[in-house]
Amino acid sequence: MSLKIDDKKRLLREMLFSRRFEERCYEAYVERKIGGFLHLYPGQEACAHGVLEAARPGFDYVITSYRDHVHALKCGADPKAVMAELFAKETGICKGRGGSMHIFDVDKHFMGGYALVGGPFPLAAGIAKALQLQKREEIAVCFLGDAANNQGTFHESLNMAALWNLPVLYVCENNLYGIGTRIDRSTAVVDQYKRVSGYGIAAEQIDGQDVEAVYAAAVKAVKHVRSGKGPFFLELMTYRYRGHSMSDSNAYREKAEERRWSKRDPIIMLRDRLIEAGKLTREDYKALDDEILEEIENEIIKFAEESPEPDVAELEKYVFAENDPWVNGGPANG
Amino acid sequence: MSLKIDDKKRLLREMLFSRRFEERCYEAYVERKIGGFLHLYPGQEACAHGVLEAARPGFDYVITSYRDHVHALKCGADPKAVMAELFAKETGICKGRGGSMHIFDVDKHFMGGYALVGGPFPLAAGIAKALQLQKREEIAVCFLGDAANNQGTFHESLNMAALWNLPVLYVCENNLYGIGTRIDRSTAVVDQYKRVSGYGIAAEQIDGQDVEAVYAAAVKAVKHVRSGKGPFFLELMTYRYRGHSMSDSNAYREKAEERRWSKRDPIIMLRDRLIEAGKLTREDYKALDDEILEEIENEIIKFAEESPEPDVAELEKYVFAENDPWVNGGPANG
Amino acid sequence: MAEIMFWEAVRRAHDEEMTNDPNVICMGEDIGVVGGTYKATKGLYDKYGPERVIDTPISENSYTGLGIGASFLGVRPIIEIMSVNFAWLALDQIANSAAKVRYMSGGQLVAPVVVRSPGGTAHQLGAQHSARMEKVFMGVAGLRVVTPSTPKQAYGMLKSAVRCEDPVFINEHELMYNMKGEVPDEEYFHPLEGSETVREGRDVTLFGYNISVHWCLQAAEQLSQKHGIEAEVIDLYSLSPLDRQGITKSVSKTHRAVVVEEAEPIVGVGAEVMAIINEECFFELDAPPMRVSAVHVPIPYNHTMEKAAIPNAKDVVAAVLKMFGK
Amino acid sequence: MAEIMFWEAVRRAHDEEMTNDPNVICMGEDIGVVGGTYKATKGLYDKYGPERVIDTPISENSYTGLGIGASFLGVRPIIEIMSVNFAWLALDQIANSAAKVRYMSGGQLVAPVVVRSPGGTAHQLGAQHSARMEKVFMGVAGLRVVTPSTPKQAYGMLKSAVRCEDPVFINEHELMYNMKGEVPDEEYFHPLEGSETVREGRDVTLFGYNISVHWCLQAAEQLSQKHGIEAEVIDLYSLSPLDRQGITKSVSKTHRAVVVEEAEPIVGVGAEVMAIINEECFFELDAPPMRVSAVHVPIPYNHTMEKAAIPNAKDVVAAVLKMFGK
Ligand SMILES: Cc1ncc(C[n+]2csc(CCOP(=O)(O)OP(=O)(O)O)c2C)c(N)n1
Ligand SMILES: Cc1ncc(C[n+]2csc(CCOP(=O)(O)OP(=O)(O)O)c2C)c(N)n1
Ligand SMILES: [Mg+2]
Ligand SMILES: [Mg+2]
Repeated sequence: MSLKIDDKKRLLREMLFSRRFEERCYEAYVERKIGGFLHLYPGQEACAHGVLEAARPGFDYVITSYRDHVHALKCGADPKAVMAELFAKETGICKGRGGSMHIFDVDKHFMGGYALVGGPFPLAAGIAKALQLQKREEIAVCFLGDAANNQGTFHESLNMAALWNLPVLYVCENNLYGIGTRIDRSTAVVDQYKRVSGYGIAAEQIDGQDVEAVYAAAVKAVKHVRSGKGPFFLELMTYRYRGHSMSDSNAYREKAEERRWSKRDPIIMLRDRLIEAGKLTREDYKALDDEILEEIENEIIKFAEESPEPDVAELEKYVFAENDPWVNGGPANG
Repeated sequence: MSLKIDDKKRLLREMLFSRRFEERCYEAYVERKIGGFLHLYPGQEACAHGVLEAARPGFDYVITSYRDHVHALKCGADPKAVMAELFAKETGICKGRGGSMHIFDVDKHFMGGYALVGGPFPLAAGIAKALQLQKREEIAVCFLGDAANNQGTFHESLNMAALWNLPVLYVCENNLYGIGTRIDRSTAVVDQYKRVSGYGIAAEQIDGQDVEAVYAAAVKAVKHVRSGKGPFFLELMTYRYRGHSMSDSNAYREKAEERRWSKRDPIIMLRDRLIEAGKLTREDYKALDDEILEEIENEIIKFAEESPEPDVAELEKYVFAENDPWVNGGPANG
Repeated sequence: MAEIMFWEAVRRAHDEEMTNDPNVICMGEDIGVVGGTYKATKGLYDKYGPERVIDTPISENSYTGLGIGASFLGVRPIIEIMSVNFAWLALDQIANSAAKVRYMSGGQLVAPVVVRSPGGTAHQLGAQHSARMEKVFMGVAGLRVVTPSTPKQAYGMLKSAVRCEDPVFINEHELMYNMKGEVPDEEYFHPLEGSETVREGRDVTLFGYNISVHWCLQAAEQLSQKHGIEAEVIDLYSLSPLDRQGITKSVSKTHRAVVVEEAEPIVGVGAEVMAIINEECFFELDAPPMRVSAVHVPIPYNHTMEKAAIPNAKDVVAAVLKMFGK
Repeated sequence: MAEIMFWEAVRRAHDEEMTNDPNVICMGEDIGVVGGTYKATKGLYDKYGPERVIDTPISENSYTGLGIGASFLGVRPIIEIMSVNFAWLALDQIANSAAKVRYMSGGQLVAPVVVRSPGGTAHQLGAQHSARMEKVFMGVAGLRVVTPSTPKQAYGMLKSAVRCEDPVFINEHELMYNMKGEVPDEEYFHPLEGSETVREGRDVTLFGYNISVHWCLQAAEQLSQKHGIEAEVIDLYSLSPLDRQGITKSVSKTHRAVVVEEAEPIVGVGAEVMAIINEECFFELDAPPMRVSAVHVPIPYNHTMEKAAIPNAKDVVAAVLKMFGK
C-alpha cells in the first residue's frame, strides 16, 4: 500500500505544521507564556503521522505520553485549542487544567497524554477491551517511548492484550533515550520488537524517519489488528532533536550522533522525494512554510494569547460529576 | 554431573521429610494449631531439593514466596523452629511474628518467604547486586511460581538482572496454576522459559518431578551464575497435590490431570530408582519413613506444642531498631 | 426482606447490574471459574461468560488500568482486588489515572470504574496480608471511598457505585463476608455520600465505619446496660467525602465523640474526624474527643498479639468510661 | 559555616557517606551520567563509578525493591525517586517489603534503605506531577519519614538516614533545591526524630514542615510586625514518628495552634497534629486548633488556579487573625 501524491503533499504539510507548531511552543516557553514541563516532538514527526495516516484519525482511539501535541493534532484536535491549553486558558482543549502533558480531545477519540511513564499501556488495552466487548470496528493505538518499555505495565498489559486478543496497536517511538539515559544503559535487549516474543505478539521494526515506510508498515499492522488477529507491536527507530524537555540540555548525547540523525529529517526526506519526482518545487515548499508560520502566528498564537484564563472560582469543578443522582441513592431519592 | 548414591539416599530422606513435615502441618491446621494462610509443598519437592542440592544451601542466598517451609528447611533451618513458628510461638524461627508465609532464617541465608506475589523478584536481584558489589562468591536463588511471572516486577527485575549481569538464579516452579487459574488462562506464552528471551537471559525448561534431572540442570545453571555469566532462568514443570492453600478445594482441576501427575511423584520416582539399583529395600524405606514420622511427632510437634507464646508486652518490638544512635543525630549526640 | 450473607449481597448487586447493562463487566484474580475468593462473583462466569467475567493475570496495576481504560468508553468495570494489600500495587493507576482524568481533561473524560477490595485484619494472615488502607484512598482527590458495614449497604452501594460517573473505591472486610443481614427484596441503591445514625443516644457519639460500626454497637449496648451511658452510633459509610454535617450534628447533640477505627491512628479516619470536630463544633465539646485505633505496628502472626494490636468493643467501652471519668 | 544550596547539601551528604562506606550506593533514574534531575548526585558517577552510582531503568517498584534486597546484605542504598508522583508505583516494595521485614522476621532481617524523593507542587506541572504524598508514607508502620526544611537538615538527615538501621523516606521538595542556607563545615548528623522550634513565640504555635515552615516563618514575621501577635514556629521535620512531646509543650505554652501543610487536609499531617493536641493538651487550648491546607483537588495546570489550590503565608496570617477574632 503506498500513498498517492496528494496524500504525500498533505502529509508534508501536516508534518511541517507539526514542526513549526512545536518550534513556536519552544519560543512561547522561553517567553514564559507556557509553563510546566514541555516535551517537544521535532525529529519524530514521521511516527505519529505515518502511523495515524494508516489508521483512521478521529475514529480509532489514540493514547500517548506527555509528548503528545502532535498526536492530538493528527487526530484532529484544533491547534488553537491545543495552543490555548499550553497557554493555560479557559479556551484550551482541557480548559487550562491539563497543560502540555495532558492534552485530551475525546470527541476526536484522542484519549489523552499521560505523564506517568508506562501509564497508557493498560489504559490502551482497556480501550481495546471496550471496543472488543462492544463489537466495534475501531482499534486502539498506543504511542509510547522506548524507555517506557521497562515499566512493569508494559509486561502486564502486553500479556493481557495478547491473551485476550485485544485490538490494540502498540507503537514504540524508539528515540534511543529515556531523558539522558541511552537505551543500552537501561535495557538488556535494545531491539524493542524482540521483547514482545514473550507475549506472542506480532512485531516489526521500521525506520521511523521515513514516513512512507512507517505508513506502509502501519497499514499492515492496522489491518492485522482491525481484522481481529490481536495486538501488534510496531517499533519505529527515530530521534528527538531537542532535549527531553525544556529543562534538558542534551549534554549526554554526542554531537556526531545528533548530526547523523539530522541528515535523516523526516520532513526534508519527504520534501526532497516530492521535488525529485517533480511534484513540488522549492518555491512551493517555501510558500507552504510561510503560510503555516503565518497561520500559527496570526491565528493560533493570537487566539491563545487573547483567550481568557479560567475562573478561579471554578477550582473545584471537574473533581466529581455534577449532580450525579447515584451519589444520593438514585433518581428516585435525588 | 550426577549424584552419588549416598547423596541420593540423603536426598530421598530430605524429600520424604519435607513431605511428612508438610502433611503434619496440614493436620495441625485442621486441629487449629496453625492459623492464617497455609500453602503446602507436596508434589513439588524435587524443585527446592534438586536446585539447592546443586547450589550451596546455607551459603548461597535463597528467597521465595509464601510456599516456603521446604526451601527454609533445605537451607538448614531447624524444623523445630519452623514448626514453632507455624504454631505462633516465641521459639518460632521468627518468634511467632511471621507465620507460614514469612519463614526467615537469615543465619542460614534463607532470606524469607513473602506473601505478595512477585515481591521477591527485585529483592533477589538486590541481594545479587550486593554480592556483586561486595565481590563475593555466593549467588542469589529466587524460587517463585508460574503465575508470579505476570507481575510487572518479573519484567522489571529480570531486565535489571540481565543489564547488570547480576549473579541470580531465577527458578520458576511451574505447577500450572495460580490459585484456581490454569496457566493458559492467565498467560499468553505458557512456556515460561521462552519469556525471558526479552531480557537475553539464558534459560531452560526441565522436568521438575525428576530430582536428578533438576539437579543436573541446576548444576549447570549455578555454574553459569557463579562464574559471572549473569542471571539464569530455570523452569521446572511440577504440580502441587493439594489445593493452593488450606481454604482451596482444588475443584477447578480435572481428576485425570491430578492422577497423571500423581504417577510421577518425585519421592516415589527416586525411591524406585534406588530400589531398582539395589541400593535400597522397601523395608529400608519403611523404616526411614517411620523414623521421620517419629521425629516429627516426638521432637518437632512436641517442641512446638510445648513452647511458650510471645509476650504481648513486646507487641511493639521489632518495628524499629532499638537504640539506634543515628535516630538522635549520631553517637556523639546520643 | 430476606436475610442474606454479605457476600451474597455483593454477588446479587453484581448480578443485577450485569443483567441491567451489558456494559457492566467484572474482573479480578480468580473471580471467574473459581467465583471469587470470597464468592462475591459466584456463578457469574457461567451466566455471563468469559468476556464479561474476567479472570485476570496477577497484574494488579495493569488490570486495574485496563478497567479504567475500558471505562473511558462507557464500560462499567467492577474490579475486585483480592485483598487490599495487593492494592499497593495498583495505586498508581487508581490515583494517577482514574482519579485525575476528569480534572485534567477539563471534564472531557471520566473513569466510572468501581474497585472493590477487602481490607482489614482477618485471622492471623500476617504482616503482608493485614493492611487497612482506607486512609490511602481517602487522600486521593477525585476518588470516592465508601465502606459498607452491612449486607444491605454492600448491596446498595455497589449498585450505586456501578452507575455513578465517578471512580469509587469500596472498602470491604475479609471477616464480614459471612455476616448476615437483611437486604430489601426490591432493587435498592444506597447513597455514596452521607452517614447513618445506627443508634440514637444523647451522651456520647461513637463514630465507626465498616467493621468498627459493630464494635461501636456492642459497646453502646454495654454502656447502656452496665453504665447508664447512652451512646449514639454513627456509621461513616462514606469515607470520602466525609459527612461533615452529620458529624457536626451528632457532636452538637451529645457533646462527646469517640472515633473507632480498625486501622492505626496515624493520619487516619480518627484524626480526620477529630479535625472536623475541631473545625466545626469545638465549643460544643464537653470533653476532648478520643480515638480508638490499632497499635501502629505491622500485624503479627501470633493470634494473641494480633488481637492486642487491633481494637475491639471492650476498648471502646474503656475509652468512653475514661472520657466520663469512670 | 558555608551558605550552600539545598541540592548541594544533599549532594555533599551523598558524597561523604559514599567516601566513608563502600557499601553506600545510590540509584535512580538519571542520577548517574546526568547527575540527577535536581543535581543531588552531580559528579558522583565520575567519582564512584557505575557500580555504585546506578542509572536505573524506569522501573520504580523494582529498582526500589532491588535496593531493599541489597540492603539485606549490608549495602546502604540511597534511592532517588525522581518525583514523588512516581512513588505511587514503588509503594508496594516500600510498604510491604522494607517496612515490614524486620517485624515479620522477628528482628532477623533489616532493610536500612533510604528513599529520597521530591514531593510538592512546583510550577504548573499538572495533576500527575504535583502530588504531596507524605501522608501515605506516614501511615506505614516500620518506616521513618523525615522532611527537611533547610539545606542543613537536608544534609544532616540524609547522613543520619544512611547510617540508621531502619528504612527512611526523605520527603524533599522540587521548589527547594535552589534554596540557600548555612550548612556546618564539619560533619553533621541531624536527628531523625523530634521537632525544632525555629522561632519562639507566646501567642500561637504555627506547625510547619518542609516548605510550609517557610510560610510559617513569613507569616510569623508579618503577624509580629503588623498585628503584634508573636507566633512560635515549630518545624516538624520528623513526620513519622511525630514529636508528640514537642507539640504538646509548645501548645501548652501558646494555647493556640495552626498546622500548615501544602497537602490537602484529608487524613493529613494537620489532622494528625490536631488529634495529638486533642489527646495530649486539649484543656490548654484557648481556641480551636486550625489547619491551613490545600484545596482537595487534582492540581490544575493553570498558574492562577494552581496558586489558589495551594496555601501560602498570607493564608496562614489570615487563619491566625481569624483565630484571634481580628
Ligand atoms: C513513572 C514515571 N517515572 C519516571 C518519569 C520521569 N520521566 C519522564 S519521561 C522519562 C523518559 C521516558 O523515555 P521514553 O519512554 O523513551 O520516552 P521519550 O521521552 O523518549 O519520548 C522519564 C524517566 C515519569 N514521568 N513517570
Ligand atoms: C500481589 C499479590 N496478588 C495476588 C495475591 C494472591 N495470590 C496468592 S498466591 C497466588 C497465585 C500464585 O501462583 P504462582 O505464582 O503460580 O505460585 P503457586 O502458588 O502456584 O506456587 C495469588 C493470586 C498475592 N498474594 N499477592
Ligand atoms: Mg525515548
Ligand atoms: Mg503456580
